Amino acid sequence: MTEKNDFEPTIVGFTCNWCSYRAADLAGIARIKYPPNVRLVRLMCSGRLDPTFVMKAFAEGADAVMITGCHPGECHYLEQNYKALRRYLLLRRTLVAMGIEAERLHLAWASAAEGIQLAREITEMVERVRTLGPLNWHLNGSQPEVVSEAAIELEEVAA
Amino acid sequence: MTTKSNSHPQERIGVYVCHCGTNISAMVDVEDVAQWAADKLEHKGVVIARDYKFMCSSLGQELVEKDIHELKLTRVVVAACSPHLHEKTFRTACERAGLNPYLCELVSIREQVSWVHTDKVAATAKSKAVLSGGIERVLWHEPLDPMTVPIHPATLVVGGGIAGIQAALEIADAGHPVYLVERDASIGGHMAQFDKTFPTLDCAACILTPRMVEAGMHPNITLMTWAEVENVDGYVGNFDVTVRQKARKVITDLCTGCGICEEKCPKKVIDDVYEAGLGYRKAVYTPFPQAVPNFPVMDVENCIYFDTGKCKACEKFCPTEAIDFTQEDEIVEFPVGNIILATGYDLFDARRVSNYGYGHLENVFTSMEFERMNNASGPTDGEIVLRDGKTVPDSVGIIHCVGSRDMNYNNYCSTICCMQGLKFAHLVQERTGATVYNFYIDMRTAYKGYDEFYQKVLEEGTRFIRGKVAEVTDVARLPNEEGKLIIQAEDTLIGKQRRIPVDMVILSSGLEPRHDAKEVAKTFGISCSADGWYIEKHPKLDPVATMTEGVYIAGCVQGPKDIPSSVAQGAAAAARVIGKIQQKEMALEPVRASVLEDQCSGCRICNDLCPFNAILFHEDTMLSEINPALCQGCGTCVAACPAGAITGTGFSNEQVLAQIEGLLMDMSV
Amino acid sequence: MSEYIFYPGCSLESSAKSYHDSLNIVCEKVGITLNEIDDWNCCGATEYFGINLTPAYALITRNLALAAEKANGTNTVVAPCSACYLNLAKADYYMREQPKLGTQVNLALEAGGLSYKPGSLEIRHLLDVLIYDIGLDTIKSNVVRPLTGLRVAPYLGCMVPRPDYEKRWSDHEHPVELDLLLEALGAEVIDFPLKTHCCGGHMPHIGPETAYEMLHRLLTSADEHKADIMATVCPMCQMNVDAYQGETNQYFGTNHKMPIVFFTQLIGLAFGATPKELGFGSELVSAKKALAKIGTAPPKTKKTRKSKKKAGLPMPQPLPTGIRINEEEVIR
Amino acid sequence: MKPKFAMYWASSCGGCEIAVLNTNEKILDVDANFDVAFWPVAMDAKYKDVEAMEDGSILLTLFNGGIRNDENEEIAKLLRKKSAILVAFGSCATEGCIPGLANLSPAREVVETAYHTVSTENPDNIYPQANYEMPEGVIHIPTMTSRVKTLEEVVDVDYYMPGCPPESHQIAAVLDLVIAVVKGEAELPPKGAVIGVGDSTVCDECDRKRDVKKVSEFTRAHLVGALDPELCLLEQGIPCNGPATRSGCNARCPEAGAQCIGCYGPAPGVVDYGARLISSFASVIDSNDPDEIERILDGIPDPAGQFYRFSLAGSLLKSSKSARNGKVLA
Amino acid sequence: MSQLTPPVHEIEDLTLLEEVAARTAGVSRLEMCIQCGTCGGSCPSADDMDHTPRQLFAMLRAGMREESLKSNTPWICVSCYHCVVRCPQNVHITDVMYTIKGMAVSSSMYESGTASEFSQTFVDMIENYGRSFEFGLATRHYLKHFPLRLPGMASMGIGLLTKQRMAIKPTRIKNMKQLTDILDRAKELGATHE
Repeated sequence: MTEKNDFEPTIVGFTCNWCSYRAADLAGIARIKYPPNVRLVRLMCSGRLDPTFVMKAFAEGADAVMITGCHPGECHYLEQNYKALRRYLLLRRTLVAMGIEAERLHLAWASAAEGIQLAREITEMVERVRTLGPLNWHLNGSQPEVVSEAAIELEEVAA
Repeated sequence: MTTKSNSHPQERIGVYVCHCGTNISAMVDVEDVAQWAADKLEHKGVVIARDYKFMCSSLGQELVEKDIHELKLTRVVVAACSPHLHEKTFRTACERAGLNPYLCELVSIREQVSWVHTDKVAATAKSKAVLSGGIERVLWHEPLDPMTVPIHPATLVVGGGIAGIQAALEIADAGHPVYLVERDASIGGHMAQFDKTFPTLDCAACILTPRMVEAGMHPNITLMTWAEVENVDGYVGNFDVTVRQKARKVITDLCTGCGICEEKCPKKVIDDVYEAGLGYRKAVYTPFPQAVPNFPVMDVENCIYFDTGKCKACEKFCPTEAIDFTQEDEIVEFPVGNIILATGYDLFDARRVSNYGYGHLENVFTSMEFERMNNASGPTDGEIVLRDGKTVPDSVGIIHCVGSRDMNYNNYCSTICCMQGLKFAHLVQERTGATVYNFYIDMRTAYKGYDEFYQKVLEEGTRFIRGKVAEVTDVARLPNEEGKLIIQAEDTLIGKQRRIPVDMVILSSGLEPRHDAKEVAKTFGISCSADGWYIEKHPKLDPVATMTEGVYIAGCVQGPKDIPSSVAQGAAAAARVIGKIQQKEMALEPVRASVLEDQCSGCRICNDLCPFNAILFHEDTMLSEINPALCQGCGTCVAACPAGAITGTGFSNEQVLAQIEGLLMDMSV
Repeated sequence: MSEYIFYPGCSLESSAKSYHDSLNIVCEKVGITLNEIDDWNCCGATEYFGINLTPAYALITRNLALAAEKANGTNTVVAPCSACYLNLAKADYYMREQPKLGTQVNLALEAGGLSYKPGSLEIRHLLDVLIYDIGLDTIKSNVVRPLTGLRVAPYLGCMVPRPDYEKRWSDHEHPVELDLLLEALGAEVIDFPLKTHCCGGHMPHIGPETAYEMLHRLLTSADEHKADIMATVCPMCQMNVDAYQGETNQYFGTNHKMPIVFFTQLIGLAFGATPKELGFGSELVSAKKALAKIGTAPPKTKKTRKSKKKAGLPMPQPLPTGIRINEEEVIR
Repeated sequence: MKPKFAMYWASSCGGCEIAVLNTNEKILDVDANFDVAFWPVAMDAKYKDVEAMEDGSILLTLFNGGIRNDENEEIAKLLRKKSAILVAFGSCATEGCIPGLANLSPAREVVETAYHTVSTENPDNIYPQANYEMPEGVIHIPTMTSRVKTLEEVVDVDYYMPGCPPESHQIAAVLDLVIAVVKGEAELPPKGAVIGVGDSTVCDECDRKRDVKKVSEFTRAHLVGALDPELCLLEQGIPCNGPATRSGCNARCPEAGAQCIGCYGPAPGVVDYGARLISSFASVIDSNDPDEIERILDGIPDPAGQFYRFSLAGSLLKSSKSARNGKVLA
Repeated sequence: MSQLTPPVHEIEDLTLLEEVAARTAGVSRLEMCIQCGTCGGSCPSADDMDHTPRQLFAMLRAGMREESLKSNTPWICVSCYHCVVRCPQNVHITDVMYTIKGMAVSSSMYESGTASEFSQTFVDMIENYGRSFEFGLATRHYLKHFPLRLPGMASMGIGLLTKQRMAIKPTRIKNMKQLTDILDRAKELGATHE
């Protein structure tokens, strides 16, 4: 537990060039503070969000991924954020099926004016992930590790 | 499997970390970041990494240009403020030094790092991460050339209210052709229905009519009333507009506007549009005397001939044989370079507030009904009377904020209702001497001359009760309430419930987006807010442009506003358009999607995803193709293509995947 | 044959017995089967909330839990008493709106080996079911004794049309459902402006004067509109208007003699049941005189201020009621 | 002297071997042009014989099967050393295939399932022992790796040939090519190429009619009364993986009225096969309402299986979280 | 940045306004009140209240604990929900009234006992029988508070009795124990939550 709480998660955030990225800028201009755990990638639209990006982020060691876009009905490209929504819902189901906690993938709407809201979303996200603990996909399973009965017993002890 | 091969030739990257005075350096160890990039990312191709006080200064820019020349840089990464501020600056710098501007990448370590974090170590680490992301990304950048498109000199103005008229006149006076399309039979819009305008109380018709006539006669303005825009294709500079010219059943070339048809027409109909339901018109009619153009239109639903096959009175009496019962709608098509939407607002339907009794209690009127009643050319010739058409009221209650500032109806403040309510108070006083009560939540009289008007109305002895009216009822409790309308509200300044008996109630109703605002927005490819008001490009700095290049908005379509602001916006939109026209051509960001032909299997998954209809499918070759001019570069199809057959310049898979790798680079190494 | 879970509520066992008897007759006629929740308890009326929040909601939700258990086929709970209807609906709604409350209530229910998942039941009032499930046509087709000549004031009181969490009613202030129903019976329905105003609620027991004032308003308006009788959907309204009319008269020196009965009693009457089996006679202000008027006058088309068209300026068309019965808009 | 040919069967079902035999008389060309050095299924051979060979002395090795135990890995490395051309042959070797789905559960669970479930007759709870004392000496049996890996994860691969199994006509074509190369009549494709495939996706070879796609329900073929024999399956709500699956199979399944399940892997340049399907299927869902969308998605009860049936081991994530236990092992 | 610090949930740390919000079923939205007076204007019993609902909310905001808990306003509220459906800010007014009653009772601030004791008597009935018991309620309540009204009401009472509209014996639900257990647990939980 304690070991979990001083853990600093790394989160990749995908932002829309027209709303959430500007919201992030606005948060900066207003000097609103939030934890430094989120690293933002700018896309033209949340509709550009390719699930591959999310998989990639997890595979490369992100503890969580945040997708942000314009509010429904306010997409700069009219309705593409709905496509993002659809993909997010299916992607989340798939990740859950692969044992990744649903909370590690989060969709948040933030208009260009909502710097405070975005900052709050980020802060809350970081806290949620902190309690979930690290994912460390990039470390595990990459190097061959032998599972012998010994290992099995070890795991049983651990479990 | 076939994976991304790191096959780009060894690039030569220049990295520049900005102090931004102390804006960045106070929270980020910029020297360390630059040093780290030079040491740790050399293998990526970083040949020089500098930190500098003000990268955006001319000296900073020269630094970049010098390095491009001397160190033969092929890529540039600047870690500074948000790309929305200085991306252009550094792209131009690269261009000056002969490097394709799109080979430069900006990473934000100010808005998204130094200004929002409090721990210098963490902030520095994050700066390194985003920088490494930028470096990985820039390796995959490609030289791009912005595409330029010609701008057609003609402009489409939709909506003939005061905002639209203003915009049309400004552009026409500048010598450019304008198509002014109006859905109703005449231009003039809501302003034409008013009698007096606040705060100066000058007569609406007197100031509006000349502008209407001017617009009607202007050589550069093609006026299309009784017409609706059906479809818009194309893109900024080159829109193709399809307009439906509804059948007037009147041949305008022959019609002299003498009005005999209207006079002779036996069918009387309640006029819900111009007279706000308070007056009547004929089945063939010109909406109002000063209508522009002055040709009547025929209301087929109510025409006796179309109903029974008999009558034709209008035709019989028309001296110029201008009546044509066989006339059909016409489809008109023309190209324009820019579009201004000034489609205005709908009045809030006060019947929805059932506790105010409109539509149920006779002597409750809406603001528009009162405007008409008060108008000399209106149904009562300007007499302020009760529904019975004769009794002059002794006491009148005016209710503010009807349908506005109310989660049950509309959340927003309609901005004009307070002044409207005050105007009504003044007019009632002036014309009837009746006792007037104004019920308000907050008195909002900002802008020039408005609060002075409030003072004036206070002086005149109008009774102001601060409280949102709870209900209007005719159920009397006390003798003095018998036969009256009772307005029940809390007088919040004394904290007691009061019941005020009056003869007449006027509801100062708010404004709503047009009922079809959302569909219209779709036709023109722009976005509306959740309420349905159209969204401007920037709420402060770009209030009349929209996110869609070449489409502008003016007047109430952008949000409730009064006449002065509508006119101002009309003129502002016109100025923007004139500017565009004079550029003759404009450059478009080369952020575009394209289909790799041999990889496209014609599955058609992408076909329906583009709101700009940029994706077309060739049945013959079974391939999908993207029209680069229509493509706005959102990248949705790129992400959707199951075969990975669509690529997006500027935001390619390789660029983003590489950036992610960079962002998550293991710093300990 | 449509089945519903039934929550009668305390008053239908005693003070509003006539409501219970008459609704049984009506439901049978129109093919409604009511499965009473067994061992249901009081909903707490308007009193328990003011004493202790969590128990108040636990009290209500026990009924929902029991109902959910026995729900086979249907998940609709019908409550004829408006206070019960509101409380059940409110508990279900707030447990959704405020999950914290939901967990607390379920923790409490645990102690009794029960649990309830908010939103799993649909809570509706009898009038709602009669109008929107059974429909006016079925009602009309069962009428054997049209109530022609009887001027009825439709009176809903507060808690059916408000706060209306699930937006089931045509309007919060002037809903038309009851009017339409009574018209279908051939009665002459007055456009009763106070149809959703308060009967005084618990005030007779707390501040009688306040209650008398409200009753006075109702009675005066009903008299002004020449109503023969008031028809209500709420036991408390019936009790207050009926039982405290005397005191109100005393207090204001008036002489109202306005009988008030349950809408189901009038339906039953139109359906041909005898006044006795419908529980007529149990009201304190006798409905005899009113009932005597049935059949006396030919059916009149209802006069409302809306249709009152004098010379002068045209009146705006009233909004469509917005109520849809088997897919078509019913305008009134 | 004829060039040497080898084929090896690691963690897979053997279908690939059958597919090679299915090339019918073409198999004679193999014999005619090659000297079969090592092909356990076809002829007896010992690892030590291979070890004895000169490095790179085998011209062509078709390696089928994924890497599930240390033996698979050892032989993969051995054959890499001895072969000039190493082909990851079939879905297992290229992306893990069905055995790769074991990566959804921890290795331990896999063992448990095999040795300790109702379907297993194992009264004395006997589990495989890595080393076992026998009078003749200690017996070693291969030990499982933590998860299934693709061939390219353990050795450098020259060419990839997907398919479960690869279509025989494609195998024939590849054999012809190699023979032609041997005869000096043709050039080898660039290293890393995917061979025996088309360069687009299954839809390219599918004759079904197609229109713009709007899916308001995902269902299963056997739940639909009668499928339109002409119309695109996806448009009929059948989650057909064709749009994302590499062409080369002549769209056998969709043509026969069964949805493509993706055995030919992703199209060229695609990083993650499943991600492409997730993105494209979700994109054409005909609703903007979260609840409605969720309802529609219920039509895909097993997303991991739907999108990664063949490619899990080769995907970006490679396995489920539990299969890597979230633990960092030194 | 205050707006970034997550709201605290321990009741004792909260101001009066927040306490009311926390004790109200559903979301009170009290903080959203714009003091427009729709509630006071709609209230059928406003004349008998010593503060209009609007004023009461202002007092809660001002943290005037004693004054607001002593106010008779919530006790005069007849739960007609007119204010609730008309409130432009969708404040859950009626439920806030219940909350204030509850707080007044638990802090025994509200003096004039009639209303609170009526509720209490009613609740006692329920806690004994699981059903309300009008006869017992009426007799007990009226004997205590309106003895003088009784003669006047006799005829009505007798009427109700003779017309069998009032049972002299209470009905008790079968599984009274279950209900009691539930209510007791609820009270414990309630206590922690207050």
